[in-house]
Amino acid sequence: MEMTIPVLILAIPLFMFLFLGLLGMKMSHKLAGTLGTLGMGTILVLSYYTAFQYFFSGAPEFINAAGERLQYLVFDQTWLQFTEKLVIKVGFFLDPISAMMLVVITTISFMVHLYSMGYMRDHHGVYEHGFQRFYAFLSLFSFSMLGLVVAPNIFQTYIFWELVGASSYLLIGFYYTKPSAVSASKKAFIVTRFADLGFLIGILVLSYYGGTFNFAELTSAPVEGLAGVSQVSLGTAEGIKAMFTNSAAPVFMGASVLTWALVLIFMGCMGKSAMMPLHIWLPDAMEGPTPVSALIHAATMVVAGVYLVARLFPLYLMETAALDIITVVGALTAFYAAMVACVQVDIKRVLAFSTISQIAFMMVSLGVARPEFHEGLGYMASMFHLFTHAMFKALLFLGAGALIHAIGSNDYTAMHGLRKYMPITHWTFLIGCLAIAGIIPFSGFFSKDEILSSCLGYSWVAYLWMSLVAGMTAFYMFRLYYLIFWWKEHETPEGHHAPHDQPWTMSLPLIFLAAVSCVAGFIPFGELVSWNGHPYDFMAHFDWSVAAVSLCVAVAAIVLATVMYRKENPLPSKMRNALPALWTWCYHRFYWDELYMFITHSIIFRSVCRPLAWFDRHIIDGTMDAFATVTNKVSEAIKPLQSGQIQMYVWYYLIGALALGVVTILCLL
Amino acid sequence: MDYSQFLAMKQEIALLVVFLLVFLYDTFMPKSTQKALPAFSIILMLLATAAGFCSHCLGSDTTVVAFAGMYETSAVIAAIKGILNIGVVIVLLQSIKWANGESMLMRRGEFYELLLVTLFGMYLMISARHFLVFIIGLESASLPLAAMVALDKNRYESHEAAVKYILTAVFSSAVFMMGLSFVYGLTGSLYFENIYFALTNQLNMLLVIAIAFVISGIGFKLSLVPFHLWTADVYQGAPTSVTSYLSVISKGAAAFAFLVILAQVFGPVYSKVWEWMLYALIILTITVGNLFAIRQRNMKRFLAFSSVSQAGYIMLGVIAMNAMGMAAMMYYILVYIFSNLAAFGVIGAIENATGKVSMDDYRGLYKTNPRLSVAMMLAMFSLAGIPPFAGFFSKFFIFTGAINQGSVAIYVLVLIALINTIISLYYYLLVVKAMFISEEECVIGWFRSSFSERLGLWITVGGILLLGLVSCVYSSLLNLAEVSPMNMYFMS
Amino acid sequence: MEITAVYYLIPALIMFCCGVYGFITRKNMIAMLISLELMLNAVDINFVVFNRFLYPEQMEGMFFTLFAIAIAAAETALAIAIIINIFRAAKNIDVRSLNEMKF
Amino acid sequence: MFSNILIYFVIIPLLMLAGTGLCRGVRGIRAVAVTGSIALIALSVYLLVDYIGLRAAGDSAPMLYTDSWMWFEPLNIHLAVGVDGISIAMLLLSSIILFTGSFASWNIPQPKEFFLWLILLSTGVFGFFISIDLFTMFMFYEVALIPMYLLIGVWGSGRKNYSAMKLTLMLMGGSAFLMLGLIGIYYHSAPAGHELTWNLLEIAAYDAVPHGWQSFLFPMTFVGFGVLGAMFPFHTWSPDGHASAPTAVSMLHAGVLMKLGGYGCFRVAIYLMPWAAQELAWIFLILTGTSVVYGAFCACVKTDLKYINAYSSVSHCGLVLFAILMLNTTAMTGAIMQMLSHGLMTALFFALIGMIYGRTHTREITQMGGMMQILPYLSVCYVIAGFASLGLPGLSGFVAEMTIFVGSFQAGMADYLGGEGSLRLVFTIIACCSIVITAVYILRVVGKLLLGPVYDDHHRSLTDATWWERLSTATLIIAVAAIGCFPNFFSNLIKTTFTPEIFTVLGM
Repeated sequence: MEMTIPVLILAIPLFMFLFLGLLGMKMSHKLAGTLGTLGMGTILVLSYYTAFQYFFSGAPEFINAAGERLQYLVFDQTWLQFTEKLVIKVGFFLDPISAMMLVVITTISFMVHLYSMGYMRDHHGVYEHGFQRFYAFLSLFSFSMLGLVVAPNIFQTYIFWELVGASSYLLIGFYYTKPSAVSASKKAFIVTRFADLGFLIGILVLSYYGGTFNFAELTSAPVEGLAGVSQVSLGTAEGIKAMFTNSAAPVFMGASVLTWALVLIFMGCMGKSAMMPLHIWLPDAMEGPTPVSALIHAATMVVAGVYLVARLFPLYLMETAALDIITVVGALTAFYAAMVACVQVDIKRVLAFSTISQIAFMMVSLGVARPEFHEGLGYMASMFHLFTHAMFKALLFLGAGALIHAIGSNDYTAMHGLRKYMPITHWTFLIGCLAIAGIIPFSGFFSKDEILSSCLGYSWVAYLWMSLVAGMTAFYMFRLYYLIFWWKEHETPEGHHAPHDQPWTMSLPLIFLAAVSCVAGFIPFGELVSWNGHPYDFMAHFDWSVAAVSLCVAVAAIVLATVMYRKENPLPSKMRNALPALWTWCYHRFYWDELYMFITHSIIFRSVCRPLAWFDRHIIDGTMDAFATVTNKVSEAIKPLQSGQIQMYVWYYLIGALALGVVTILCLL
Repeated sequence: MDYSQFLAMKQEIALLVVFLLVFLYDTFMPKSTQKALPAFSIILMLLATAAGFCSHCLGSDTTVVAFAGMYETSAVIAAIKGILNIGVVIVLLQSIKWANGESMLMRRGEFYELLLVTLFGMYLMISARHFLVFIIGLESASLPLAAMVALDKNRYESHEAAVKYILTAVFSSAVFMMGLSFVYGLTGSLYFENIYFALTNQLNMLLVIAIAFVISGIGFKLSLVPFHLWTADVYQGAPTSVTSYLSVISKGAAAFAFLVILAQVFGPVYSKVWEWMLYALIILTITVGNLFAIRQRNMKRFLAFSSVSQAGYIMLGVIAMNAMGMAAMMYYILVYIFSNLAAFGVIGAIENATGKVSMDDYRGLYKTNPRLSVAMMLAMFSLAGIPPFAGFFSKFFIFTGAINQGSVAIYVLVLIALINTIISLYYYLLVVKAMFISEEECVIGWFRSSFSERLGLWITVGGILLLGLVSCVYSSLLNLAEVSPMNMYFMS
Repeated sequence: MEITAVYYLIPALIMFCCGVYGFITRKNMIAMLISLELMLNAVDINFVVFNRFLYPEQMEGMFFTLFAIAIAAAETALAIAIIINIFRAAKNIDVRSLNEMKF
Repeated sequence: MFSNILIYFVIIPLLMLAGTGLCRGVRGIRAVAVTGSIALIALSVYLLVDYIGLRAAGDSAPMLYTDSWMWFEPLNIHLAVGVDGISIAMLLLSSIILFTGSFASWNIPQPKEFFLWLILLSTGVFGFFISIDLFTMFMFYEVALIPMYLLIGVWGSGRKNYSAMKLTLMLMGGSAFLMLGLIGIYYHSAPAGHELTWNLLEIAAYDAVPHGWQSFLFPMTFVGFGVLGAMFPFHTWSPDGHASAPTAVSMLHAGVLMKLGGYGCFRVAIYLMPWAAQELAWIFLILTGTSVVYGAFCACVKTDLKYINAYSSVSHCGLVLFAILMLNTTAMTGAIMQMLSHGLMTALFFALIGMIYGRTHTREITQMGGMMQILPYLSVCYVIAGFASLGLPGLSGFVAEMTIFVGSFQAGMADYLGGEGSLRLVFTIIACCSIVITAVYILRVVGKLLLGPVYDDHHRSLTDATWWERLSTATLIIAVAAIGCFPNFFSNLIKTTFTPEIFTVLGM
């Protein structure tokens, strides 16, 4: 494959970032926005082309005679050499999941670029302050995210991992004059930074034992005769595991070092993908502009954790303990987030928790995937869900953005009954809700069902648990839907225009994404993506009984939501009064933020930093100052020696001379 | 008697000639020409110094022992005398304005005559190889100084300083001579050489006491702690020119004489007796000198304590007991002469112009008298041992020389000395701070110092800048030291 | 009873100590000078005695003593002169009043 | 003598000194400073290119351009010069920072005196980096230290007298230990029968310092240089000193002078006494590892911008010394890269703080806010500096830190698996934690100072950066980004130092 297009895919957004960042203020808003969107459009085309080439060209570097998809290193360039073996190379790695991610990222990103042209201006058409900056940051984000998914080695992943974190920071804090946005961006960065610490240590451990950063050398075996081409291979992963077990210290604190490494890397994923207990940044991240939430905090960046686990999946298979941890963390997070989502008032928060919950689905799906069950269906399901979720969640967020744009508030209490005023938004939002609820034939149905099937293969507890969560998902989404669009008639506050649908730049992405959500379920995903590149017809693994059950659960949940929220009625408050404690805990998100506040503020800040700073100023510095003070004190104390009296001088003289002699004599004796 | 022996005393004789000419000029020339006396004596001293250097260059200052071994001269000794001569020339140059001032009208000549006599005494101290000659040198180096200290008749402090000086000096020489009498009793001779050989297999309590007394006697001249207590008062009370003379020339001569006596007389008991005494004295001297210097506000008193602590550093060259140490010590003395005289030059210039000697009066001096301040700053930096000024090199070499001795104890000693440099840096910086950083209005207005003062400062500042960077000074001193007859005594 | 060196040395030592004591305790500067003379004379005696009893073959001690006496005389003369100056300036010769300069 | 290119690194500053001394007006002085520093940058770039060419041509001597002129013959003291990749990196850094520092002090009062001292300081710095003779090295080292006193004392702010004195005394205190260490090394520099020498290369080649002496001299020299490298617990001069220093001085001091510490620790302590470096590393590992997190924690609660940055320097410079002690190529390369990176970004920080302070007359972050709206240029620069500091990829901090972590981890694991204790490993992990704490304090400042609503309405009338300020900061940002984007160039440059000879010397 030619190098030009992959290079352009990375270079264009970087260039757009620098160009818009440095010169954006000199150009008009419209020009900057158009340029940014056009740039993104180009990347979109290039990425689609690349993905198409990868999946369908049938070139020998992409697919072998047995129809197995291969991994292809398009290029790599040494960026920083640590040692002989440990080299960071910047490169472009094509395999099923990176090709899929290219599509996802560029699609959503382009939609968001387009959408923002309409969103980032007020009703009079005046662009927001910093519009150019917004596009520059979007380009930076796209660059980082693309770099992340095509990384051929784990260190490049880490590099771009940090960069997406930074662009997320910049975008969450886009409204930097708002203190809440500032603190939300800070929180997001620091929480993910903390997680990245684990990731970094994990990389260090893995690379020390494994002796390489390259994914191809960690999880795949090279294909004979084709440079840069490799195929996922459990043998290689076993070889890596052997390097761990053969070392002098294969076990650390009761777990194998490989498990430690993988869990530490997963810690990084937990941070980025907002798994409990590192999820707290994501709801706050909704302070950013809504397109940003759609792009970064729903569709792309937050699934980076899932993506990374998928990338290292053969290694995780070596240590099922690590996979179990992933399953448990995912399952707990999914349930927790669904609970919380049921009571939130802010529509973006509901969507945020729903995102957390859905990403947890993907994590669980990876955690339960085993090659021996349905050919690793969980892996494919996870990726499939990643794909469909990206589409419908972006749709939901963009829809929410349209609502917020129209109403000027995030709160559903300010909305109600908007279905007549904003039909396009209404219908697309409904499609999104149906997709996420898992109603046939929308895309979510297929992907979620496969996740549940693979859970069933793992254990029936996991299956039941996740089915419950799936039901809750349908419930809270429709609660949201009804509260926004139904409940009661909309009341426009005095002096405001009645809400209306958005300009085409905003509608087009909604419609497009809604369309995708309708049909994406029929993509033969198993043919394209599987853990070892071996294609299979996933419908063959489709468990209709599972599907029927989950469909029933979803429908029941929707019915319940309809009953409770379609029309204004006292049922919700009755429910709330029936379980006040549960409601309060859910409403306050189980007090995770307060707990973190307590740990960071009271413990780290007040009990570590402050005392340390005090210690530094008073003890360490005090000691240094004490040298000076003591010297001065001594100087003052021996002042009487120089009394000005000759006789005293002579007396000291004599004592000195005698002492000199006497002490020497004593020493000699 | 072989009168040709006197030829060995070329430098002493030259000095005597200078003395006589100055004396004759002072006595017999008409009053109108008296103002030229300072210039006259400076020219004569310059000639004497130049003659010394010429004889060095002609290679005629080989080692000569004259007067039945009572007197010795060698290239090193000629060099140290030359160094002292240079110092004296600068002192004289800086004192012209003061000497030609109102108060000195009647006593101008006395200053020069007394000064030359003390210098002669110092020559004898350095060259003596017999204690009688030494004591004559010592006394003629110290007694006239008392008169010089008292020269400023109108200031009470001057008298008080003189009394303090003469009484303590006589006391110390009594103790010194007591020690000598013990040595004489133990060894039966006052020749250095004889005592040296007599001591090679002798060690008793009396000897230790005797050595302690002898050290205290010379320590007094060098102002080693605890024999230093006169220093500050006398430096403060004496006229500034006398103080500067006292602080550099007298100290330099005593330091060298000390080395001679310790090496050539008490060498055999070095490691047993006086090495440890010197350790104690050095530590005490440097530390106490520094501690006192911190609090001083009077510039002269401040420099007195600074010179006390500098004496401790000079002693590091003695304790090394090797050629490197000796060379480093001589180099240190030379650099110290230049640095300290630069400081005294500034103090003298300011005192002559305004009568102010307090550090508080120096605040903001840079704004009114930038050149003087820069000269003072360079002097302070040099004294503190900051590169690229000469003081850095002299400190570095004296430490290098000391460590050449090789024992672990010397490392500890040098470490203590080095830590003390921090304290000394502190108080030297206080002066710099007062002049440069203080934002107050300066009480000393702008003034133009006299030509001689400026010339003196230029010379000293030039020395501070060049003595270190130009390596031949130290190198030639070390070369001299390595071939000096003293090496024989270092070997032990 | 034979008179040995010790019989001279002990009084000399006592004399020296008296001198020191006197120097340290007297207020009057002239008295201090006298004490100094005592100390110097004690030294002289030591030299003479050592020479006479221990090393009679040479005269070094004797000559040293002669010079020491001369030096002592010079010191006294100089000291007296300065003390007179002080007296003129301060109208007393109490050594303890000489503490203008201290610390 | 003048045929050696290196000597011009001292001659140009000396000419600048003379030029500044002769100039009458402020314009002339600026012209001298700018011309001189551009000449220095040009010289170091030329040297860099030439050096790489020579290395590429296969010259594998430990140092290139070596030359030696006898100075004090009896003591065998030479004016010996020579450079390797590390020194060249440092020379480049110094000249860039001198250049930007000159712009940062465009409107300083008493410009003549200021630039005289500043240039004297840089003379010391350049001399230090080109010297390979312990004596001249030490001399230049002290030459670089003492101008700080007056620069802070006269042009500083706040408790300047106290800080200037404290800084000078502590640094000179360090150099007191250093002097003893150097003299000690000299006396054990050569095996019996050879002439004692001050020349680094010769001493390293002899490797004759007895082990017993190494265990005494190594701490002496390491602490001596470590004080300047802000090693815990000898770092306390740094916050006060930086807080009081004028902008350019903070830049030069944190940017270059503190590097003398790390450079010296490597060049003298470890290079000459490899045995002790192995044996005694644990003491200093604990101290420097502590510095890393300690400085970061302290920075989290400070409210004075310069204090925050000073503590951050403690943390970052701690990482330099920490990595040097790992005694493996990767970590050491990382250490030098961190020196470069920290030098540039901290200079940028101090420049920005100075510019903000010059406008608002406060450095308290509680007294400011919303600067992004008022001073967008400076604020964006500050954010970039902050990102560099917290290790964002693409800027210099990241590559340096990652090299250090990878290298340290290798060393730590080698120790751990080799059964030699897990100290290195534990402290590596602890040091890694600093990336989180750094993020905390950097974002805290960014949040309070730059973002949010405007705190003080008086600040609204402030004007953004002038052209010289823009030039100064932009130069630094470009340099920071250059290292961050093309790290392998610098890494390879530094690695050229680790020729096979040095490995045998270090016993690695």
